[in-house]
Order: sequence, then structure tokens, then C-alpha cells
Amino acid sequence: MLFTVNKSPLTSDNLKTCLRFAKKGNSVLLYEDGVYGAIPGTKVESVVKEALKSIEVFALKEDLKARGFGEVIDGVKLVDYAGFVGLVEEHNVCPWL
Amino acid sequence: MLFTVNKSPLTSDNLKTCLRFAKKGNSVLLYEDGVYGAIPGTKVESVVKEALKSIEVFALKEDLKARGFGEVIDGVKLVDYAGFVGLVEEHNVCPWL
Amino acid sequence: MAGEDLNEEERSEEDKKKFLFLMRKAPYGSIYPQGGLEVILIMAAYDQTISVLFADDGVFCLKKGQETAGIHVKDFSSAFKVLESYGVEHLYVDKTSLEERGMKPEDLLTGVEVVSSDEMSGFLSGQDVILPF
Amino acid sequence: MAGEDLNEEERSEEDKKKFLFLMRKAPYGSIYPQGGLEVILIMAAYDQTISVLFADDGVFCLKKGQETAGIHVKDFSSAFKVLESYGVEHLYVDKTSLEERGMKPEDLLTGVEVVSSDEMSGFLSGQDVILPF
Amino acid sequence: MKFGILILEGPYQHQAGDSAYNFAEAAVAKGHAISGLFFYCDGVQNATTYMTPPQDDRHISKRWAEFIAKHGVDAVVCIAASKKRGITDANLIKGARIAGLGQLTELGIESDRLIAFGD
Amino acid sequence: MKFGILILEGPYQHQAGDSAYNFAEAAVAKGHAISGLFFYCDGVQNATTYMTPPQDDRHISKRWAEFIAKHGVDAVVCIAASKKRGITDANLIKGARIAGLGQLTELGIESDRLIAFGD
Repeated sequence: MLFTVNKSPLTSDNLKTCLRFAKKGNSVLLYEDGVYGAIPGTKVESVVKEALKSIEVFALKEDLKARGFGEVIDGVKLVDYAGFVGLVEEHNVCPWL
Repeated sequence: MLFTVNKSPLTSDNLKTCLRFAKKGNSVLLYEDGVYGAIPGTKVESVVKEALKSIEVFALKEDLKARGFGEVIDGVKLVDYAGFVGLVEEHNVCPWL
Repeated sequence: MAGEDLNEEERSEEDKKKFLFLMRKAPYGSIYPQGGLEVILIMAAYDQTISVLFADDGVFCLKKGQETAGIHVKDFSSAFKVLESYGVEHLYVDKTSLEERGMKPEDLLTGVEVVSSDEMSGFLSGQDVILPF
Repeated sequence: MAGEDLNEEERSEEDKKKFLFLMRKAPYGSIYPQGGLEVILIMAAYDQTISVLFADDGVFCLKKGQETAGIHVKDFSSAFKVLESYGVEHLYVDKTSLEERGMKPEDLLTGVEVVSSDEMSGFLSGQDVILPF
Repeated sequence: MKFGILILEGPYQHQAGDSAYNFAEAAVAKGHAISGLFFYCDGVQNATTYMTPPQDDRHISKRWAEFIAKHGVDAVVCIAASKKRGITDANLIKGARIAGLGQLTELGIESDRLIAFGD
Repeated sequence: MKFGILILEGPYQHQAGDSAYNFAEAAVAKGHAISGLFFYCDGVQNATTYMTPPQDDRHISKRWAEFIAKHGVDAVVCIAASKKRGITDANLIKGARIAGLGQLTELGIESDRLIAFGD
């Protein structure tokens, strides 16, 4: 299962509630404003670090770059749109809008 | 100053960040999905109760009724649309969208 | 689409897909829950497996006593009551979401199964299509 | 509108209004920040007092190094750099919002005044018009 | 008092346009003047004559047109936002006009209060 | 694989429509088929020919029309949502068709994956 999260976790609870449903072995893709969850040093960094213990977290490179960020929290994997498509090949998708 | 808040505080940080800027004597109007902040027993009730110590909190009756609620946290004042207009007569407005 | 000429009788059990409607948004603030409801009512005419999960602000969709006259929009909440008669298999409500909103099952306008997010995790993975509204 | 035939020279200092643009939304996810920016650039031609406060996700609008080619939308961030030359009086950034996002003033693409929400409270009350974007 | 109203979201998708309308109605019912409506961003979609909602639902653009006519309100639809979204004089509700963002500044200057509805 | 794509937000206001387009482009670039596009709620606005965005900005409906033609994709625009928002055959992009919500069910059945973009 791939959860796709597009809201900024700095202002929305979306990522947190998504993680309540994401179980071991699931993946979460952060895209659009969701990518702010991938950058280091924010107030939600600990939430993402905790999640990384049991699930895979991806961030969409194009959206990160658009927003002026490159570096991500250790363990978060960067994917481009082709990688996004690859994740959808591998998993059923649960869009967490 | 009247802050108008239209997002559900159960999923959005809007109400919390608004309250950081609202100082003693200011007012906050909860409308649209913002009215969920006015109902008793939610996980954000304590935030609203704390706010009521220094500011006035209003909730739009029409939006509450539409959503199936009537009862509100002690101290929250109900206004109808005429009351909303009255609040805007009295205060400059800061829409906290 | 190729599927158009298949009618429901022609679909065998194995052809059925599992559709889950994930209702996570409050009613009236946006069109989403109403939009989801309209899809469910149409999809019910197809012979598929349909479940609905209400989580986060989506649980507010099921609140009893909605009266929308004052905001001049259509009250669509009563339609949620008929979903079971439309053949929707399961109506689930996330327990934590309900509790965080100070709500009890008796506040809801239809009978639902209150479930934990742990129980739902596996269920989500078993769905073919998840539609978010 | 009656005001249309007044040009800026004809307005006395007392006629000036204080406009505050409250930028609280992240760029690109929605049109809001770009919409606000376009209003500011037009309003600058009028002889009014304009301030901008970046708070919450709005501080992300000022992040250096935005490159939008990959998502095929226009990068409008450079326009924020020219606001002061357009006569915008103050560019404020809320300190807490910046800190919660792990950002420092040097991450921002233009010089701003970093302020506390306490300082801003009084300032907000003194505005004639607050436009949220 | 003179109230200006800014509408930033389109019809049916978000409640913002409904709230703006309900507020405007309540304001005139209390004897206030609406100094102007400004439709911006997706808000411009509220002003299209092309919508044909179901009979049992509100007709958002017709409702605004009637409000504008009844109370003689100046209603401005942002030209840049309209171009992006396909609003032209051909599908603009009666009583509204397409104009630039300068009109929003004018509205802010002319109004005792300018209140925004969006998402 | 066959990917179905559901678009729930309108053009320019939210990133959802852009993300859907970028995803669809990347999917065909990887050799996948797009089994269908379904435009619902404000998403129907992506399919209007009436938009005339600035030269230096993307033309969202033209981009979809070109994508649909190039890859022979079935693109359905929800009839109920279109009526509320003024989309008709008169302003519908080439290659798209207006139809009912049953088509979304069909798309779900026909696709290996159905992925939604919204807000």
C-alpha cells in the first residue's frame, strides 16, 4: 500500500492521521505541499523519523526542488515522477488528500 | 480585531496559529468548518477554553446547525449572520483562511 | 470504454473489484463528501464490492440532526442512511477519529462498525481501488 | 466606483489606508500566494501603505532557490525580491513560523524583519484592510 | 457602513462563495451598503451564466445577479483570473464587469470594511 | 499497466491538476497505458476550451487535449459536475466526452490502478 500525502504537515494533520493507518511495510509518498514533511529541522521531523522505523517514506523531487529544498531527513528516499509511477506499479494507492 | 476562522481545528492548525496572534480583547469568529472548534468534548476543547480567558470566541449558528450541532463550549457565544455582520461593524477583520 | 457493454450479471464473482470510499472531509465546507456520496449511489448499480470508511473530519458527515436551511445548501446527510439498502457492504468509522471529536456511535445517523486504525490497515491493503472524498 | 477618478497625487496622507497582506499559504500547492503577489504589485501603483506579513506556511514563499521547471509552473518567487523597490513598506516574517520550519533568515530570498506574534498583534489591529493569501 | 467583499473560491466546490453571499444578504438586511464585490482567483467562476445546477439546488450565479440588480452593487470580476478560467463578457452575469486588480485596491479604499471569503 | 486517473480540482487554483498531468506523462513515458481520465467536481474545469492563460504560463486544457490526442486516451468529464460549472459540448476540449459517474466505476474496473488527485 502506497499512501500519497499532498498537504503540508506543518499546518495539516493529514500526515499524522495517515501514519496511524500505515502499517509495517507500507510506503508513504510526500508530494505537492506534502514534501515539507521531508525537510530536516522542522517541528514534524520527529514524526517522520519515527515513521521511518517501520515504513518507507518517499518525497517527490520535482516538488521539493520547486519549493527550494534539496536535502531531506536521513532515510527519506527521493523519487522523480518516473519513480512515483514506479511506486504505483508496485503498490495499490491510498490517496490521503 | 475580529479573526475569522473557517477551517476545522480538528485537522488544521489554523485556529491554533490564529490564537497566537489574537491578543487580549480580540475576538475570534468560528464559521464554516471552523465551528467544530466550538463543540464540547473534542480534542481541541482545551485550546478554546484557554483562549476564552483572554479573548471572545463566537460561533456562527447557521454553520453549527447545518453540521448537526447546537451545544457549544461554555463561554462561546452563538451569533447568526446578522450577528456576524454586527461583529464586522464593530471590528476590523483579519480573515484567517 | 471496453467495460461498457458488460452488464452486471455477466460479471463473475472473480471479476468483482473491491472499492473503498475514504471519507475524510467535513460536510458543507467542501463538495468532497457529497461528491463521494454521488459516486457511491451510482456505483451501487454495478455489481462490485463497496465499502466506506469515515475517518478524521469525515465522521462529521454522519452526525445526526444536520439542518442546512440556514446556509442555503442541500442537506445530503440523509442519503448516508440508505447506503446499506443500496448494497454497500460495510460502513466503517474510525474509533480514534470519533473519540477525538467527542462523538459516540449514538450520535451517528446510521449504524456503523466502529473500527480501530490497526484493523483498518490490513483492510485498506486488500482494496483494489480507494477513492478519497 | 467613486474612487476611480482620484489619482494618487490627489490623495492626502490622511486618505492613505493601511493594507496588510497576510501570506499564510505555501507556494505552488495553491494559487493563493501568487494571487496575493499580483494584487500587491498592482496596489503598489496606488499611494497606499502596504505591508506584508509571512506566517505559517507562507514563510515558504520566501525560500531561496525555488526551481519550478520540473512541475511546469511559473516560478514567481523572484517577484518577492522586488517588493521593496515597489514601495512596500514592511516585509515581516513571523519568528515562530520560521523556527517551526527549521529555517533561518539567511534561507530567505530577501531581507525581512523577523517579528514575534506578540509584536504583530498590535500591528494587525492597526490595519485598515487585511487581505489573506 | 460600506462593506466590500472579496471572493476567492469558486461555486459549489467550497463554502466560501455561499458564506460571502449569506454575509452580503445579512449586511443589506441590516441597512448596510455593499460598496462592491470583487471576484478573484477561482472566485470568478461564481459569475458565469453557463452553470445549470439541479432544480433543487441553489443557482449561485443567478443568485448573485439578482443580488447585484436588486441592490445596485458594483461587481467586479478579475480580468487575469477570468482569462485563465474562461470567463468573458459572453458568459458574464448581468450587472458584473470584468476589470483589473486595481479595482480591488479602489474597493479597499472606498469601503469601511473589506472582508475576504476563501479557503 | 493500465492507469486510470481521477482529477478532483480545477486548473490554476490547486496543484492537483498539474500533478495529475505530470503523473500521466511520466506513466506513458514508462510505457504504461492511461486507461482513462475522469474529471469530477471542480476537475471538470480543466476541460474547458475557453481558458486563455498568459503566454508564459502553461495552457492546462490545451495540454490535456494534446495528451488525449497523442495517446488516444478516453477522457470523461462528469455531466453533473459540468452542469453546475458551465461545461458543455460547446466549450469541451477535443477528445473529451461528457458522461455520467458510471464511467468512473467502469474506469475503476478496467484499470490496474486508479489514482486520484485532489485537495
